Amino acid sequence: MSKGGKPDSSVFDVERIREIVQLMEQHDLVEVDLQEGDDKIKLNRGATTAAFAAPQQLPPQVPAAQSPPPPTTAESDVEGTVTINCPMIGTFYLKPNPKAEPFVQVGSVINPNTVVCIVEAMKVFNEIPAECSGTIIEVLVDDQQPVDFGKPLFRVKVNA
Amino acid sequence: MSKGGKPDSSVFDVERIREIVQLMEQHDLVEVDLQEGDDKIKLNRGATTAAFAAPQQLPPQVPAAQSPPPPTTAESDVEGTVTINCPMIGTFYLKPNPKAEPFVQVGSVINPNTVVCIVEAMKVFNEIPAECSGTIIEVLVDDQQPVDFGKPLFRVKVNA
Amino acid sequence: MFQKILIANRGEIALRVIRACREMGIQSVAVYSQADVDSMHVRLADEAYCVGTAKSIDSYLKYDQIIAAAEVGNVDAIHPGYGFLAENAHFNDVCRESGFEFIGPSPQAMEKLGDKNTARSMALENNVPVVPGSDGLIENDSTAVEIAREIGYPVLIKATAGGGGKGMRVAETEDDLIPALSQARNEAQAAFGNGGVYLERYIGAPRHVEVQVIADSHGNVVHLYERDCSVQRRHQKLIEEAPSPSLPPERRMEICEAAVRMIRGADYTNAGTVEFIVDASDNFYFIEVNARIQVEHPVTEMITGVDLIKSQIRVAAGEPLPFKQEDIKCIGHAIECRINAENPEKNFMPSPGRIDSLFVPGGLGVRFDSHVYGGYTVPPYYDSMIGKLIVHRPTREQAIATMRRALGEMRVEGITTTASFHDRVLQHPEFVQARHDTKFVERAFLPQK
Amino acid sequence: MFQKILIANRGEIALRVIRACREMGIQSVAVYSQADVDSMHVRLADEAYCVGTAKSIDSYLKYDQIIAAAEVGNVDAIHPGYGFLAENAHFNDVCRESGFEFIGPSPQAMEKLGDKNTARSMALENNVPVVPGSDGLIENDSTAVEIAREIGYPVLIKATAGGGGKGMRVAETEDDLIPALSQARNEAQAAFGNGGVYLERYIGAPRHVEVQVIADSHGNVVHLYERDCSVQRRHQKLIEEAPSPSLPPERRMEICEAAVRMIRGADYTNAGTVEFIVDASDNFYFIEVNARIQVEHPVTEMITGVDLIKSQIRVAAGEPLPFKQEDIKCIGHAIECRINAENPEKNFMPSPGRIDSLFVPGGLGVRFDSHVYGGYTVPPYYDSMIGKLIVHRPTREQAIATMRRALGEMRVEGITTTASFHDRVLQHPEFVQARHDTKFVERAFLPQK
Repeated sequence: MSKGGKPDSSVFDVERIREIVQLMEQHDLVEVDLQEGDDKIKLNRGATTAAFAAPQQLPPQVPAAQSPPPPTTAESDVEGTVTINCPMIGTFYLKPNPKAEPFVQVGSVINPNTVVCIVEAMKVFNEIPAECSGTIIEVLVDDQQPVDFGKPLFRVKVNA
Repeated sequence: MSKGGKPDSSVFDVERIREIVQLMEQHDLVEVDLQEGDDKIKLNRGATTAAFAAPQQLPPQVPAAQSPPPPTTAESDVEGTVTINCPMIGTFYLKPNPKAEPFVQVGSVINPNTVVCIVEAMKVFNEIPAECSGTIIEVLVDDQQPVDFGKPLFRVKVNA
Repeated sequence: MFQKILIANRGEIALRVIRACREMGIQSVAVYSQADVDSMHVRLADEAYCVGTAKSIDSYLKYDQIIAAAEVGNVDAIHPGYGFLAENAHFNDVCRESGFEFIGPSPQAMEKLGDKNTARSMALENNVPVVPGSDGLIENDSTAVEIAREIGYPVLIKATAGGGGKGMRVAETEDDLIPALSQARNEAQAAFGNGGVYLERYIGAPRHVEVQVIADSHGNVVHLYERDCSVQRRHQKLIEEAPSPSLPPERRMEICEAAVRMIRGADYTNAGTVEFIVDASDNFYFIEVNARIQVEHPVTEMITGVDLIKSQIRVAAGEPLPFKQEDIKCIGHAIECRINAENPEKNFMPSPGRIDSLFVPGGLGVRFDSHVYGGYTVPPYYDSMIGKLIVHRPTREQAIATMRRALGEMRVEGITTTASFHDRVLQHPEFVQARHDTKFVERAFLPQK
Repeated sequence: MFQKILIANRGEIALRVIRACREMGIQSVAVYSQADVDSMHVRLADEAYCVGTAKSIDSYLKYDQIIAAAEVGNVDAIHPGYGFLAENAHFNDVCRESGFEFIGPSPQAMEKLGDKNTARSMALENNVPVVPGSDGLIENDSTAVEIAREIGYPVLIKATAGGGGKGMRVAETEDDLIPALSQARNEAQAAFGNGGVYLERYIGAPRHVEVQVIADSHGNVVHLYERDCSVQRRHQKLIEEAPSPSLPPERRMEICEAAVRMIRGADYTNAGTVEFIVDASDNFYFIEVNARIQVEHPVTEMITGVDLIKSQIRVAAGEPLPFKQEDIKCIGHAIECRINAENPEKNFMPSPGRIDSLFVPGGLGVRFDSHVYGGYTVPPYYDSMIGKLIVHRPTREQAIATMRRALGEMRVEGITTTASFHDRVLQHPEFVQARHDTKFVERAFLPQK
């Protein structure tokens, strides 16, 4: 689509500038600064406003004002996968003890009763069951990190 | 459309600058800084503000940040019509005196010099000219009401 | 001093505590339910942990999750705010057992004062006037008749475990006594699992006056004058003010001193409120001690200049109070209106939802304690208070004028609030002339059944 | 008392006056430019009239339109706020000629004090210390050399018609004097059409201390203590506080009494500020009188409890001041930060635009005077101040802590503000220890050229 990339065209080529500007607008860029030897194209756009609305939003995997306790697993934004979410606040342990193997790792096949990790709270080591069947495709929290209620711990590709 | 891309044109080519400026305006660019060897075009748009002033505030018939006194008439939101807007704050009089006929009424044909009403302010009776040609189709303010700057007074079907 | 405090609460009081922490250089840890993820207390705290789903019972009332958050956050102390677990002696105890200071009185003091009969006995021991009544529970109907004669009719029958008007009956004459007694017992048994009732003289339309007290662990007990909270609807306070606009000066000193005796006698530390009712002849009677910070504490802060939350934190950390009784001056007059997301036109039906746009009142003498902002959604799960509008001016008359002005300029678009109702109350002659009592709102504003 | 007042201003000061009117039961009339149609002062006033297009010169500075609005609105008096027409003696006169009370001093007092030489002479007459300098304009170069020797170097050359640093030069030695003199003259001639200059001792890094005074038409003149406004950038005040954190008590009484003498000597009524510079040895020198209410008046309101705008209105209506000097107590410490829509990272470039979301700081000791709200667009046509954040606490240390907390919790999304810059200033040791002067901000924060 773009013809602006032609190395022989002038930096003053308005058509190319127009294309860059359209790109900036579509993708809400504030600044483009290109330099090649002595050639330079620098463009700044004023309103950065679109960027502000987004941050407050909820993590997509946790429904907003859910009042019944949510399932430990929840639908994920990645198709065909779910996340196993933390049912309590505490410290996340991937292994039953420091020298042991992790309960699960990427590629582990799990069923609802598979213990996937431990969450320690108030000196109690709570074994967390998967509550779903499938294959672990991502571990979302580092070992021994604090986790709180609803925190996604693992991403699971569910059995079809 | 663009002729500005010609690599041989001077950086002083006003036509190209105009095109870039139009781009800046359309896409709310604040800065364009182009350099090629010793050639340089750098354009800054004063305020990112032009974009801000316009949106919600102004009544649609009055152009945004016009600093010279605006025309008394302005385009209306009803197609083919304009409104005659009040150029000052004061009291609106439809008639030169209580027993006289109104200056104009619905159906009156007016030209730019036709006096359409009086606005009294600080004991001065200011005759307000139509500043447009056409036919009065609506009187928007009752006699002897207070009016302020920019207040639409009459709707006029303009001559085609 | 503490390095880090967890706030086991939400809404404006969570913000209030976070603000005090920030000003003291203490780190703050918020806990929140999933419904409160966009809440201001979550954003303003240094750390925040989700402790459960929306319903309080699954989050803000879950001891174990809150203690776990305190462990993960590695805090030194827990501030309970008001409501939720604030007056739960067991939670208080669990905090301390788990190694966290509880910012409030000891569980023992909390428990003793939480029982109405014990509290009443303690008041009597400390020469604090109580409403004339039975010393303890009514054993049987014939004792009831005897005691009621001594007290004088009308008499009030009250459940020992009660609250919110449940298990309460008025007997106007001796004929009413026995039936009312059995109704009250049955209701109390059903509501609280405890049918114990007692008798006291019924004071029909009292004023509600309470005294703010704070005590440290070094034996210092200081009162910060009284508040009048007589503007109530169904026992819910709507408007509070300090000082009382109707108490004569000598009574004022007496009631404040009685409150100090009560707190001292209970071996109570930290902030507490001693509640009294005051009859038409300005006699005052002890009702109960609120063993927590109260919603209406800001009016006291305004007239005394004392930051009550910081004082609570200092006292809990073992510091002595930084002021003596004689340092506490009462300057000007303060009023608080509780702004609730409720529709006063529809019997105060809750009106949760999104606040599309907000204009916060400002200017001289105006304080707004609130967790809401334009774009915030008031969740339906918790109490409906969205903010406390507080004014402080040299005189009550000026304070009323400033409050009416502030209420008028507040804009809360998207939901309905009680602001307009407050404005009606503030211009009512009974309120303006300070002739109102706790039945005033019902009498003057609520449709009679 | 007035029934209706027109406010010839916009922004927060328009709101401030509307608030005072509302609390006094006075109707308010707003005027606005087309750019301000969505402004809060338009919404909160009882009536509002559009007086022209966006640029001040076409609206807020248009006498005839403002007087016409006063006629249409049928008001009794006009409050000019600050800026715009506030210190325009001619407008003041036109208001009165048109039958409207001008809420401020007489045009005569305004005019006299507006001329620097006259003001200086009046100060000398009233035994108010001035910076040693030439008595009046410099006639020729040889007189200049003589006078400069008397005053002592370094000397400052100042345009009589000047302002904002234009027509101002410092001569460090006699060699610099003649060239500096001619530069200053040329600059003044070009900028103000008046090349008159005078000489005075140059005080390099003074503090800026000003005294709030109010006088009624019955001969009562009362000061409300002083403010320190030494935190300035390019002569623009950024942070103001009351009382001065560095003036010794005896000097404090002297400066306040000097201010009262000045105002009394000028036959001045209504609120006015007497500005002084204070050198490193705490000597103070009269600079000028600001014949209007000032941006920073709230810090004085906080420490004294006096509503200055209401006092202005009462005095303008011919009432005597409701307080005497001995009634004015200074309680606690107040600080104000001017929140500007400017980018401190980009040399304080204005940052007008839409405020997408706003969280207004609240809680104990915090006042926010502002006309903005979430969804409001800050127009580019006027000054960039979007609000004044004011705190009042028992001590300066606590006030600083509360201000830093409040700045931290303020959220103004969509535009850039100076809040973060204020926070840097507030934690700087020079400010914390109150060792700062009017060059402090340049020295400590601005890139040296």
